Amino acid sequence: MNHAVIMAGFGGQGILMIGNLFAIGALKQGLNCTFFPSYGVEMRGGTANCTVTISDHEVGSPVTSSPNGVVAMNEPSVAKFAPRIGEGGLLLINTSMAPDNDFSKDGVEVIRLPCNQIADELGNIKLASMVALGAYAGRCGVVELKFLEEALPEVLPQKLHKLIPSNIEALRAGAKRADKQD
Amino acid sequence: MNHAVIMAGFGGQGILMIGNLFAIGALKQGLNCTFFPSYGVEMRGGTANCTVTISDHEVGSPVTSSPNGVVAMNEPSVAKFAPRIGEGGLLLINTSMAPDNDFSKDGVEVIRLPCNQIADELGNIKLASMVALGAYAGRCGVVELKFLEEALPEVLPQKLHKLIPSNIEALRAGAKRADKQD
Amino acid sequence: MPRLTIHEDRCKACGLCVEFCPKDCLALSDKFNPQGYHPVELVNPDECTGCAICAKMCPDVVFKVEK
Amino acid sequence: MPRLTIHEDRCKACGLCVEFCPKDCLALSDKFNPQGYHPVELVNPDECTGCAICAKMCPDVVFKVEK
Amino acid sequence: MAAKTFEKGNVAIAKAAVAAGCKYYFGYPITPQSDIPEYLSGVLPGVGGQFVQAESEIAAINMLLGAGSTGKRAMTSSSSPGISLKQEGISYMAGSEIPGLIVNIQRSGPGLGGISPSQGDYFQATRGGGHGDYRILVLAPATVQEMYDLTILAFELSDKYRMPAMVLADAMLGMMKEPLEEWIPKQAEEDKSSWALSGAKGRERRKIKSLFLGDGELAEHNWKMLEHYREVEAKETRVKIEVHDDCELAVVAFGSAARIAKSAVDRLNDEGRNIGMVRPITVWPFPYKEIRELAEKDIPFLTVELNVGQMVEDVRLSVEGRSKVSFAGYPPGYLPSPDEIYEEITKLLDKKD
Amino acid sequence: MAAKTFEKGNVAIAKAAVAAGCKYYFGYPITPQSDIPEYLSGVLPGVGGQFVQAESEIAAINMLLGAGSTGKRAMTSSSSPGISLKQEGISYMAGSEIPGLIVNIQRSGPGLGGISPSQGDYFQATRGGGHGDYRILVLAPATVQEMYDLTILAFELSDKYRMPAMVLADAMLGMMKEPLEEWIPKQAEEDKSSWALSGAKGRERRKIKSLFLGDGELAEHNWKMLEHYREVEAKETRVKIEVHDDCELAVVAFGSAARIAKSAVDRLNDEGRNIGMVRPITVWPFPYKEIRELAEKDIPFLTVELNVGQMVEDVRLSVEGRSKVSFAGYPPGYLPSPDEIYEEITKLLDKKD
Amino acid sequence: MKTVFERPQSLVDTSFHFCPGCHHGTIHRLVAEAIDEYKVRETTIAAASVGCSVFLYDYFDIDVVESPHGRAPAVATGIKRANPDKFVFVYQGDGDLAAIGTAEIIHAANRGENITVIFVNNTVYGMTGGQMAPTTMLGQRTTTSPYGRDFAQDGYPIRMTEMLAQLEGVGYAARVAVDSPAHLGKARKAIMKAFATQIENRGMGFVEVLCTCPTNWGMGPIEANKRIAAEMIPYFPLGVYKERTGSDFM
Amino acid sequence: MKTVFERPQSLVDTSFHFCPGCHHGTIHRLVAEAIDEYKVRETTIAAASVGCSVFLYDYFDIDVVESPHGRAPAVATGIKRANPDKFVFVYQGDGDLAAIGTAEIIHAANRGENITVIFVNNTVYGMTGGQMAPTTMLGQRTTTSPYGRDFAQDGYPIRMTEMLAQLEGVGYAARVAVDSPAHLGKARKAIMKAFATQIENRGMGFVEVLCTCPTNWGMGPIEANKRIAAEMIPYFPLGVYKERTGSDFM
Ligand SMILES: Cc1ncc(C[n+]2csc(CCOP(=O)(O)OP(=O)(O)O)c2C)c(N)n1
Ligand SMILES: Cc1ncc(C[n+]2csc(CCOP(=O)(O)OP(=O)(O)O)c2C)c(N)n1
Ligand code: SF4
Ligand code: SF4
Ligand code: SF4
Ligand code: SF4
Ligand code: SF4
Ligand code: SF4
Ligand SMILES: [Mg+2]
Ligand SMILES: [Mg+2]
Repeated sequence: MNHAVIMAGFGGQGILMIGNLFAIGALKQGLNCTFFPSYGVEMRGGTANCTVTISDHEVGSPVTSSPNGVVAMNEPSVAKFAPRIGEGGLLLINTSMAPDNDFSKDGVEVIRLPCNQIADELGNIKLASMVALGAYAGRCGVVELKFLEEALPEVLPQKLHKLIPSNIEALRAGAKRADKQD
Repeated sequence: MNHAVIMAGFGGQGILMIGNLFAIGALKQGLNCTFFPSYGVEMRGGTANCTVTISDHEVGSPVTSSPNGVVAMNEPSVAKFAPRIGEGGLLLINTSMAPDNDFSKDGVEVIRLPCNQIADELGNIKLASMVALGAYAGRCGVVELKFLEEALPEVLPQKLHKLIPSNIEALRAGAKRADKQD
Repeated sequence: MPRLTIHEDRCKACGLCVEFCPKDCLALSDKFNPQGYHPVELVNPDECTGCAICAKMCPDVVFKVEK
Repeated sequence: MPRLTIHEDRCKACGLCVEFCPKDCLALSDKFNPQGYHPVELVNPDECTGCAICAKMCPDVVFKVEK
Repeated sequence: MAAKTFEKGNVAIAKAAVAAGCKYYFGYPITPQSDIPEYLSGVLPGVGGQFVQAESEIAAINMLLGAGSTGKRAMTSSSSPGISLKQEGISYMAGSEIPGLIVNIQRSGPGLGGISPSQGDYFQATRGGGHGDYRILVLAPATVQEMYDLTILAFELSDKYRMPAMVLADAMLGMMKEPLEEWIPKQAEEDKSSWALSGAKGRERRKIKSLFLGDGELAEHNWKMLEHYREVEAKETRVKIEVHDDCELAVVAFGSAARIAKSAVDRLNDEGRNIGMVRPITVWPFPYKEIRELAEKDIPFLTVELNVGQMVEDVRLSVEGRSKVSFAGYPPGYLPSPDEIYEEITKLLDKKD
Repeated sequence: MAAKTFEKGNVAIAKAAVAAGCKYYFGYPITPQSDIPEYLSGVLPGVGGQFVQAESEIAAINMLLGAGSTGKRAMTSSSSPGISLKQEGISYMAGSEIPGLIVNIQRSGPGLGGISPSQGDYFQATRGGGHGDYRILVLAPATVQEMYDLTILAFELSDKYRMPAMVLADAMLGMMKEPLEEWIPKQAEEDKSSWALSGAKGRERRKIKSLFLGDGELAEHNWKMLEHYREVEAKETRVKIEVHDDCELAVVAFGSAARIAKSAVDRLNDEGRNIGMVRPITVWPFPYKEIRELAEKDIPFLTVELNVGQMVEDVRLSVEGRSKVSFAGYPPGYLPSPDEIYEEITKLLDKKD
Repeated sequence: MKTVFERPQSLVDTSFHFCPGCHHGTIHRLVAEAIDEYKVRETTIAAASVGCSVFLYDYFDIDVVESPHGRAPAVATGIKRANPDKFVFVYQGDGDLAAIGTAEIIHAANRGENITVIFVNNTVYGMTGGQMAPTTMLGQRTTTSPYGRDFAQDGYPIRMTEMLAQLEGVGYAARVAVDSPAHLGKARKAIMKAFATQIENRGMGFVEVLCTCPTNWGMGPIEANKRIAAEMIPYFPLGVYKERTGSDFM
Repeated sequence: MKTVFERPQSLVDTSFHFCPGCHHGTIHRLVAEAIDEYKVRETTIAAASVGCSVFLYDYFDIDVVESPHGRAPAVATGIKRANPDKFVFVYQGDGDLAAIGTAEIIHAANRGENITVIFVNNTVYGMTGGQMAPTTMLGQRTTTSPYGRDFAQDGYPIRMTEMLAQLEGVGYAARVAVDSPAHLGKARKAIMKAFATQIENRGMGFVEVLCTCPTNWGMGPIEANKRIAAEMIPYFPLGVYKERTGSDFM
């Protein structure tokens, strides 16, 4: 098993955080894992992305030109990364930030979720990325939700630890909503 | 035939000039020739030397660790270069500047000539190096004196051309004195 | 009345124009532009004098001002 | 009387000591040293005050001065 | 044994330096290695060390030369264009026999190129991008753990042989996170009191230099260095060889290319083929002998590099016609997937079959 | 045809530059090449050119980059340590496809080394001392006449292929005097109006750069450059081969080493042996094919270099085991006599016999 | 109706990659206005530098060559010496000009190269993620001065305009800011003067522009903009440091 | 009998390779006297530079490391940062310090490196055969300014002491000469002060010494010595440009 997912969005949407969380969750589940952030000029203009690669073998390349999945938190991320998804892949589109996007590709499953709205409903719009991650993780099944929850204390800075419960809630809400989609 | 000679002395003794003259004389005689001056740090502290290599073939290395001859215009030059002379070689020592030198080496012929004194007798102490060259050239026979004389206008700067006759005189005086030595 | 043309897609919502408009004519809108920012809009067109301070302060050359 | 020690072998005949000696005690000799220079010599020992100006001006640390 | 943390490759290098007792860092920012100075600027002051942000890469390598001449463990790090600027200094350090660590987190070239991963500086690192006959130790990690382990080894070898050492990684290894297990080397630091500058107290003064103007002196110095290099080649060559009997083809790759290639090789072996893998860990000294021995068994090679063909020359120099050497190159701005390398190998096997 | 003059190698290069229409010189003093800037500082102002003494070698190579980007023939020159400092700039010029001449009058290394002749920068010149995958044209003269001829050729090839060119000589060739016949190239200068910067008048603006950040853009650029290099290899490799039937051994040497070796070879042939001589005139592109063809005739080789072994790798890469390759190296600070090389060859022949 | 303000012609109609509120955009626009004003678009060759302004060639409708980090003044020297009839400018950040490129700017200035230099001082290495620059303020925290810049360790922030103004080869030297309409006006004027200096062959025209880097200062754009007047100008005083009239040249 | 003058102890008893009348010898002696005076021979590590003074390690009885051309201030920074208890000095020529090494000296000064710098300005590249330096006087003919240095082409000679004295990191800066007994006395004092500056941890101590190069000036030693007062001092005024007392540090 080798699963590579690109997570992408505007800076400030918590992209690198959910990437890290997914990675450490995978480790907790006993899998091998690498995390590769975007860096340098790529980050100017306020976008961010990262690649998380999970494997039950040693991980080869931590970057990929044809990911198994993409978590696209905004319109430009769909445009940039979705076409690269390989056969049998999974795409999550945050429709709150890409309302009119109608991307589709043969062999690629698309989850459309208004993550900001769901987060807002949960009382904190900043949880949108957690909703997205929950949805993605729930649907693709590579990392179990419970390991993501377990990993939260390592990823969130100390001062945000009081928000762990609401983050768990967001992960679960995402997973549930994604599940209901089809 | 391949003949390499090192000419050495204090700066200001005209070493590079007689080296050049010997080289261009050789060319005029139809031989191949290279001239290699000392340069850089070697020249600090007021010493100068050059290597002239003459051949009837293409010239290989323009520098040598075992010259066929050495023209040593002062004491340090004898010390530095004379021991390197190969079998059958020729050494000219300017005894005016190395009065007590008693260098000798098997298979090396040594001419001892008070060049400054001879030049002084000719009326211009600056001609000492010409005396030395005349002596060396005359004795080793690789380049005929007449070609050296022919080459003088090319080597002396224009403003010294009026001194060509006295330079010729010095070359000849050197050759003559060297001839008389044995 | 001066005419202000706002190239919304270029706006990065830095707020400098809003801050420096002497007539408080500008504000950031609620919508998103394709770059993901809330672009500026002219909320007080009647007050606008066409002084072009907004245009000069804008790092992203979002405005054209005519009068 | 001051004592001037001249390390002749080190002298390069630049003449600075000669030039600056306030008492004109020094001159370049006719002989050669091993470096090929005419080393300086004390020609006027009686005039020498041991002021050490020669020593200080000499770039080659040729002198030792005692008094 | 410490628990594993999830760490960036660059940070692993920085942590390893601290673990190795390196107290002095001199460097100039450049992507994708800036995590190293950033981490050390926070940590070194607390351990009585010094973090100096130099005005340029040239200044940095010369600060390293200065600190190294006093026997102190010290380092610099940069990325490709910055490493080019250090070449004169590296040549001086090599010529003056001054130890010190230089980290190159390679990015794309030539010129400004880009900031994506690359192995385009292999020649520069192993052949001497600077002037004159010299070599430096070059270690090529392939995992975040090796970024740590080989950094410590580089310090140790550098001190032991009094020559500069380089950790040659790239943007992929520098920027990625993987689990890391930290450890502290037990071995005491090499005693440098016999040569390091410390003030000429109670002993003859010392000169550390590379200028030799006496007759034949420099030639002798160069021969001495060469002999030294031969010793290092004999003792310190490191390579990971996974080649079994009747191997059909061996892939040779180092660093990040080796990671990607390994996935392809594993897949082929899972499918029942017998593909070997040779990963030089030291690229200078290069495992010429080891590869030659495989070539003598008539094993063909495929060299995989993130460039248009550099290490493949060393493979060909090892093999010298004994078996076939093929090459698959991926210049920067594009990273091959294991699948592409899988295809490449399959093509070769098909041709053979 | 002009009469021959007795000229220094360095001056021959400077005169050739003027003859080739090079009007712009940028450089920094260093022994043993300072005759070049000294000569040109006197001459260029008189031909409407510019002589700029840069504050450093780095500034000089970048001035060359600037002038070259506008399509003007221009040059810089230096010697080993100074050439190391130019490596970043050379990598940029190569990556940006900017022509220009770089002269390296090699001296002894590594480090400050010395000012005597050396061939220690062969790797640096031919493998790219800078970062990334690139090559530059490298011409290796062996006589003062060739210092002149190959300088002109270097300008022409540099313009033609839009890549930097280097004349790789050394202190021996630079400081010695030999007869020189000057000539003026007839060929018109390459038309550069299709790419050079001249102000965006009546056309699209132009960008000369080496930064390529688009997906796969840089990889494509690197492949394009590689293709270009393959073309140069096919068309511009130059080598002087003097090998006769039943040749017992061929000596391979370039530049000054070739001169010294040639005397030894001549002597042996005079004595009735059959020794061949192979002198690469371009060392990049290297005459791999030509040497391989000789190797296929089972001719053994002796590579002679003024270093501890650099070009010999290219010889071995040409031969790839087809015949035996031996090496005689003479690091700087000491120049071998033809006699020593004679002995070396004789030893090899004896072993063979 | 009259156009009071519009995009300068020599500024390509595309969006900048700069972060929100970054003054680089403003400074680009002012330079483009000067190109338009002096009608030099078709004779200009610029030497781009390495920093957040590296994509200069995408924004100006002119010929551009890319320089290695810090070396733009040398590249520009090469261009100008070989093409004295062209208009040549460089645009450099503070890391580029005041750190790695120190020797190149000082000697281009000292030789009196007839080029125009736009020096953008934002007290950090913007492009590489906010490391300390030679111009970083005392106490300022950056990614490589995590405890704040400390004099004893890192020295004081360097004032390049003052240093360069001393050199005879510099015809015009000024420090300006673009943080307020008033400062903007002066900045515009200074850039125009630096252009005129080259056109009139009076040596190097040099303008230092104090610039925000909201991203690496960890501030919002408005707060960053305020920092210019609050912290930077007191240490880096604005003004014209040198203006040579024709006659005192040489 | 009392010794009024003798060879300083830390100066090795051997002859210099310098040309006749070259001031390098005098300056070496003054530095050796300072080493003796402050009793730092056994704690000194010097960074030699490349120029006619490259053989410094043969003349001083101290530990020395050789630096690449121009980089001695960086090498010294590395030494001093790793060994704050050692006394560290550099000795650089004008080509070394004011041309290729411009960035290194300016930034070592700006960081306030606690080292001592002896800067020997002889208006030429001595070692390489007399090429033009940034300090070459207007009109001076050198091997690379055969028609004399011309402002329009090469700029004015650069004044390093003035430039460096401005930087906060410099504790002491002076320009001296050794062409007369009176100047010599002041030169000696300045070098002593530059030593003291380091010992008292007050930042960089910098002394520029105007120096002859009879060989490359094409002059006899006496004539060369006279040129210092006649031509150099008027353009390079002698004096103490900066002397920081303990209290105004920081
Ligand atoms: C030789 C070299 N060293 C380092 C770098 C990395 N680098 C790119 S931009 C930059 C500094 C940018 O800072 P500045 O010049 O202040 O420009 P800003 O981005 O702040 O506008 C650095 C260090 C490089 N490209 N080349
Ligand atoms: C990188 C490099 N460039 C050039 C040189 C050649 N070089 C040696 S010394 C020197 C300049 C010497 O001049 P200066 O520093 O003024 O010292 P001086 O000899 O006049 O005392 C130069 C250019 C070198 N050794 N290394
Ligand atoms: S033109 Fe002036 S008044 Fe109108 S919006 Fe802009 S700043 Fe405000
Ligand atoms: S200044 Fe420009 S970018 Fe900023 S908010 Fe106003 S229009 Fe938008
Ligand atoms: S000590 Fe004074 S008086 Fe005596 S020789 Fe020297 S300078 Fe003249
Ligand atoms: S100053 Fe010194 S070197 Fe010069 S002449 Fe006098 S003793 Fe000799
Ligand atoms: S990083 Fe700073 S300087 Fe660069 S674009 Fe962003 S705000 Fe501007
Ligand atoms: S060349 Fe000049 S600086 Fe060098 S030793 Fe001779 S006189 Fe002194
Ligand atoms: Mg900046
Ligand atoms: Mg000098």
